[in-house]
Amino acid sequence: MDQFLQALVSGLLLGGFYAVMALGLSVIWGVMGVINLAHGEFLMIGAYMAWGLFRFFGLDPFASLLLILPLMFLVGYLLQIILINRIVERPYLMALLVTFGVSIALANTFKILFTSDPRNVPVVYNGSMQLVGITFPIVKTIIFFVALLSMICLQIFLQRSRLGKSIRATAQNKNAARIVGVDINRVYAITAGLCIALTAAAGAMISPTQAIFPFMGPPFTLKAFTITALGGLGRIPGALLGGIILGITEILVSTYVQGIGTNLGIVTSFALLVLILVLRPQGLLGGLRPLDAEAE
Amino acid sequence: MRQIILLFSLLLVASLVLTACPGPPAPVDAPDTAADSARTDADAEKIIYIGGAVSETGKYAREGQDTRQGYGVWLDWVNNEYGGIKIANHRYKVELVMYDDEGDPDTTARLVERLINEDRVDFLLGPYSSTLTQSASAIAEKYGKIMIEGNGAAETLFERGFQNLFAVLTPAGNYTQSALQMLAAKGAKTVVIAYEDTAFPTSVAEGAQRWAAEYGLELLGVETYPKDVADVSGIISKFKRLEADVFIGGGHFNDAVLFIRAAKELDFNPKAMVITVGPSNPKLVAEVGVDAEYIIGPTQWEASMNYADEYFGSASDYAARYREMWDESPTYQAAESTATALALHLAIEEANSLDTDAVREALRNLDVVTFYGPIDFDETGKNASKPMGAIQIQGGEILVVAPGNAAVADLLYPAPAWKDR
Amino acid sequence: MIAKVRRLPRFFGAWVGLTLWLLLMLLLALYPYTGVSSLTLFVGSQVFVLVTLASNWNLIGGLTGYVDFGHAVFFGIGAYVMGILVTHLPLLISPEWSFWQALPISGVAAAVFALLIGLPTLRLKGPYFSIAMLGTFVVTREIVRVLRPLTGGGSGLSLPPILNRLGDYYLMLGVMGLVVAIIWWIHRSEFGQSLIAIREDEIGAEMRGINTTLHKIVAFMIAAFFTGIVGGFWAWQNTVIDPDVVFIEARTVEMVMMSMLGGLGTVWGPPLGAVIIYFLQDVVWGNLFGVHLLVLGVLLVLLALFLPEGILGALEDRSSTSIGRLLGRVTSRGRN
Amino acid sequence: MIADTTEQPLLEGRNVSKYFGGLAAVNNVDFAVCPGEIVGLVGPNGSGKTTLFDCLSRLQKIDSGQILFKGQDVTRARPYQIARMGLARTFQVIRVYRKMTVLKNMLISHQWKDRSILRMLQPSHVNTERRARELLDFLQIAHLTDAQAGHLSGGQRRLLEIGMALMPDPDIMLLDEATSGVNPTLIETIKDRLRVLNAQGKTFLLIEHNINFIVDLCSRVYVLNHGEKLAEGTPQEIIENEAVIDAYFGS
Repeated sequence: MDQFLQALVSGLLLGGFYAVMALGLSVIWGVMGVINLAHGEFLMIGAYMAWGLFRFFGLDPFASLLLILPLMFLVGYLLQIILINRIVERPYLMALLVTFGVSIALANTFKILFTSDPRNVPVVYNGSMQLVGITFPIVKTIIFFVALLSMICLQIFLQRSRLGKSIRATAQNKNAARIVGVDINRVYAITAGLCIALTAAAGAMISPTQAIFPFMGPPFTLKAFTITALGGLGRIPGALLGGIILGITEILVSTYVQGIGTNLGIVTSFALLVLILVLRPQGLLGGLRPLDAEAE
Repeated sequence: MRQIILLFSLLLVASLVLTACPGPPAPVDAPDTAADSARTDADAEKIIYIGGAVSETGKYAREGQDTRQGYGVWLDWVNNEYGGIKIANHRYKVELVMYDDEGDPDTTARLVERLINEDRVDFLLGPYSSTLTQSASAIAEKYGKIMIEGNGAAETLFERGFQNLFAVLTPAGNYTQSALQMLAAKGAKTVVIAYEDTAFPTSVAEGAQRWAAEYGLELLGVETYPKDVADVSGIISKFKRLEADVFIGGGHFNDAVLFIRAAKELDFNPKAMVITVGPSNPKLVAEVGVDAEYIIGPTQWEASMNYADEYFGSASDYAARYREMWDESPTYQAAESTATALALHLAIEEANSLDTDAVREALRNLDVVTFYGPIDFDETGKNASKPMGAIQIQGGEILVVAPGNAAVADLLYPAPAWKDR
Repeated sequence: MIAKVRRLPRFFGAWVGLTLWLLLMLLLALYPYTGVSSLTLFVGSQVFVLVTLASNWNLIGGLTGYVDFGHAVFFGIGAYVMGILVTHLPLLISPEWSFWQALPISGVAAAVFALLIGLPTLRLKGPYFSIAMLGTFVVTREIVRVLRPLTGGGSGLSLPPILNRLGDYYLMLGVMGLVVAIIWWIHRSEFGQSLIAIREDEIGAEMRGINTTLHKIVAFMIAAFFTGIVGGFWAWQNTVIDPDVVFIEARTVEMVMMSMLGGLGTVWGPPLGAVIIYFLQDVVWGNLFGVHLLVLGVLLVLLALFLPEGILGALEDRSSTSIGRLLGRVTSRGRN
Repeated sequence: MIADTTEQPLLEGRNVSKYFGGLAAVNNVDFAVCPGEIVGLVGPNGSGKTTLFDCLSRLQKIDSGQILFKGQDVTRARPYQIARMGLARTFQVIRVYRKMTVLKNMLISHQWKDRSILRMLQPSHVNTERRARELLDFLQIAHLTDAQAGHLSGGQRRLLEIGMALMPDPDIMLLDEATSGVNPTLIETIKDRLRVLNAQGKTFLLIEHNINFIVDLCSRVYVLNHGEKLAEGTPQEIIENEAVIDAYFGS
């Protein structure tokens, strides 16, 4: 029972991070219809930035978010204008290939710049607290709450602000949004900026808990995909739910399957993904965008 | 009409590739064209050609560079200092033909094929990594060329009945032997093992289970994890419940960092943490700082070991020579590469001939102690006589604690709990 | 302005492609008699492997339009079936199978796997299929890793090192010749045209009487069968397999790249793309130490942006790409 | 030609309902089309006409009710099966194979009934090609035979789609807004061709907004509004029906 509670708590903490990690992919997908296969690479960039700031300026990774967010917003904004705009209304294969090419190019650029040696951000408060017999790792708990906070901020932004409303309008019906005077390209660029900044922030957040290396991205991309399939496109509560489901499933499997549990963690996530796609192509909560009126 | 043009262009490109393929990729260290032209009057010039495909790029680029530099130390020494390999009162200069295998088994296979059939080398040196050695050795075996290697430790390499594969390094199964022996002597009773599920760590872990049983340690749990794992806290929290004395884990350098971090985070306090890859690398201390204290790790070789030979002197002499040549400290990958070439050298002189069968026989009978440690191949080609060293990180230094005759410090056991440090 | 597509003379024209292909096969079959080294033979067989893989991927990704991001899974299945059959199979009376017995089984196993996987995944559309196949690929790799008693887990399997470069050359030449000829045939048959119809408009195709499920599954199984054969052959040639050398994403990327470069959905494009990429890899990327993957990524982006129809596609329909338009403008100006 | 009511209907729907979420797109609709008829299906935008077509051609599952084609229950059939039984349709959003030539578009829409595997593995038969060329000629787009379908104008694509639907020689054709986006001359062509085909014994079910088209061609008309059958009768009756006028122009 004790072990079970512990697994639930660990899964919950992991899930909060997963949610904020997946949000960037899910929102870009929802608003522009582009599946960003380079998603994990932006997370990797964020992690490297946190590492650099920590290593050379002694900046705490959570404090460095204040620097990383605006910088990566700019990167995303420019990237949208230069590259992604060219593929938004093209066949999906082009978008997949372009973002995949970007992912390979980014990972290898970082390998050339920083070698493939893993980097670490050894923060001093790495440790744990005991609370009613359950271990709370300090860093992961902080990550959970920072993730929660950023999701609440984003939710408020999307629901309340004028810009947020334009973004939601564009996601629902591009043409209608255009007719009522929304500048689609600007909305796209801001969305891309926000998503990429958020993803990089997620990377910065986990930098104290795992090694940073150029090829760390793809597993995150795939997990983000699973979470999106679970929670629906561009929905923040959905992403939170999907993240927590994935986090708890992973931890439960690795806790209760003897010997090969950690190995199966990844399998579980992908098996979950394939199952959802096959059994409910519209996503678990029905949020995935149908590509075509479904035959049969 | 269009189809005709297309097919002809296809035909053209295909034939172009097929005719061009003996050309690229260009050799990296020594031009093979020179080797080929020199070949005709080789007897007059007395040159031994030795070839190898070692990663310069790709995922093993870093370790491949160490391997190359290790071979380079021997090459420089044998040609410029030793005066060439002695065979029947003649001195043979050595020419090393090296290619970049890009870390890809297909490329490795092609390059080894090329070394044997186009460059007609006399002997082959191994690539870096067990996986590539697997591919390369099968081709060497097919053509009956001797391949001697120092960078493929997986036991499966030696289970294939190859006659021409020799390895100077301690096989993976023995990695944890001396550490476990010493820990058992210090009173450890139980052990848990976690390893990455790829060829080399699997061999290490299977060996660890064997040696644990041998020294009377009870095995409480075994866990595997995938390559490039991001989080091992699941494994650590499971092990925490088992309260074992000794934790053995590892696969990649990265995993060492993850294990130490997760252990501290979850307050997992084994009396000794043995991590198979990482502790002997100074980078680990740089990465995790004081948390690396008390960590134990196996090592093939350290410059502080007290082995010596008449060629390179002591281990520290070798390290000095290496530093002078390459401007950095030798890793054990570099040392074992030098030792690999040295073993081949000694066997050729012993056989007093370049004949493959004679050299193979000489390699089988070889029994020497080098700066790298004893070399004595068993019938499968493994170096059975070399014990694995064990180091412990003490005060930020990597100190050899086992085996006894090479040790420079005492093993600290048990390690204090995280909160008491 | 309607672009006219030139019609080939019906009977003669239709067979020119195959005739030339068979001629090329004949030339390549005679090539070893000119006294080439075993290295050349080995390189030859590697090129043939790439051509076969690219053509196979093209059948499902190019003709049918189902962009398979996990096609290397069939390569892996083929390799592992070969490995398991020739190393240990205590279940059967004959403890070890010969290469020739195991090779077809590799293909069949991959095809059966394609059937099982395709039934659910081929119902998915567009990127969902791509991602589901990527997931299948990763899951299969981990399952192979976990099935230690059968697959040797992470340490993999060692096959008997019996290498025969000349034999390999002819075997792969044969497989390549067969596969490309089959694709050529499929392309001109009603079956192949139905596949293209599915790519262009699946609902329309279904509504006009095409049993889309059956068509997709059959195409998928054919592509998987030959990919499995190639995987089995590769395992034998490499003599060692483990999950990390067999199931690598790069192999799928290569297949996609080669098909894209040559021209998706064309018969001769993928072989052309495969030859070009192999050539590039050796000559150009081999000299760009360490940055060749970066170059690959950038190339992929440029290809998708500026040459989405591939070389042959751009030649065929100049108006579809910016490069093609440029070419068209230059040539038309030359004419004026 | 007015339907003989005693005759068995060619295509029949009984209590057909289809819901999207809680919304009834088609609600309890009964209808029948008898051999040789031209039946119109009209209604304001969003009244469920296309959904009903999708249900009939089995692209959408129906939530309740029954569909019969040639007296057989095809409620659970796959679209290709019902197509092979002799039902062909066109789409509101034109579905042609854009990267194939007009001729190949036609060739691949051939007769599927009793087709052997061996036939499938061969290139299109000369007879198929002859029929395709005849039909292109009949529809007056023979000059576009070798053009890529994606390069045609909207009206030309409509004609091509009708041609593709005609290729297998179906018993009934469901045309979804065959005149939208088509210039008046082409509309006359289409109208003319449909009359000829009807005279040859083909049955039609049309969705149309062009009232003249309906009045000129149809023998009977169904009116749908909010997914329910509002009225049924001859075109003249429908035009004069108060409820229909209300539905169209709002109350």
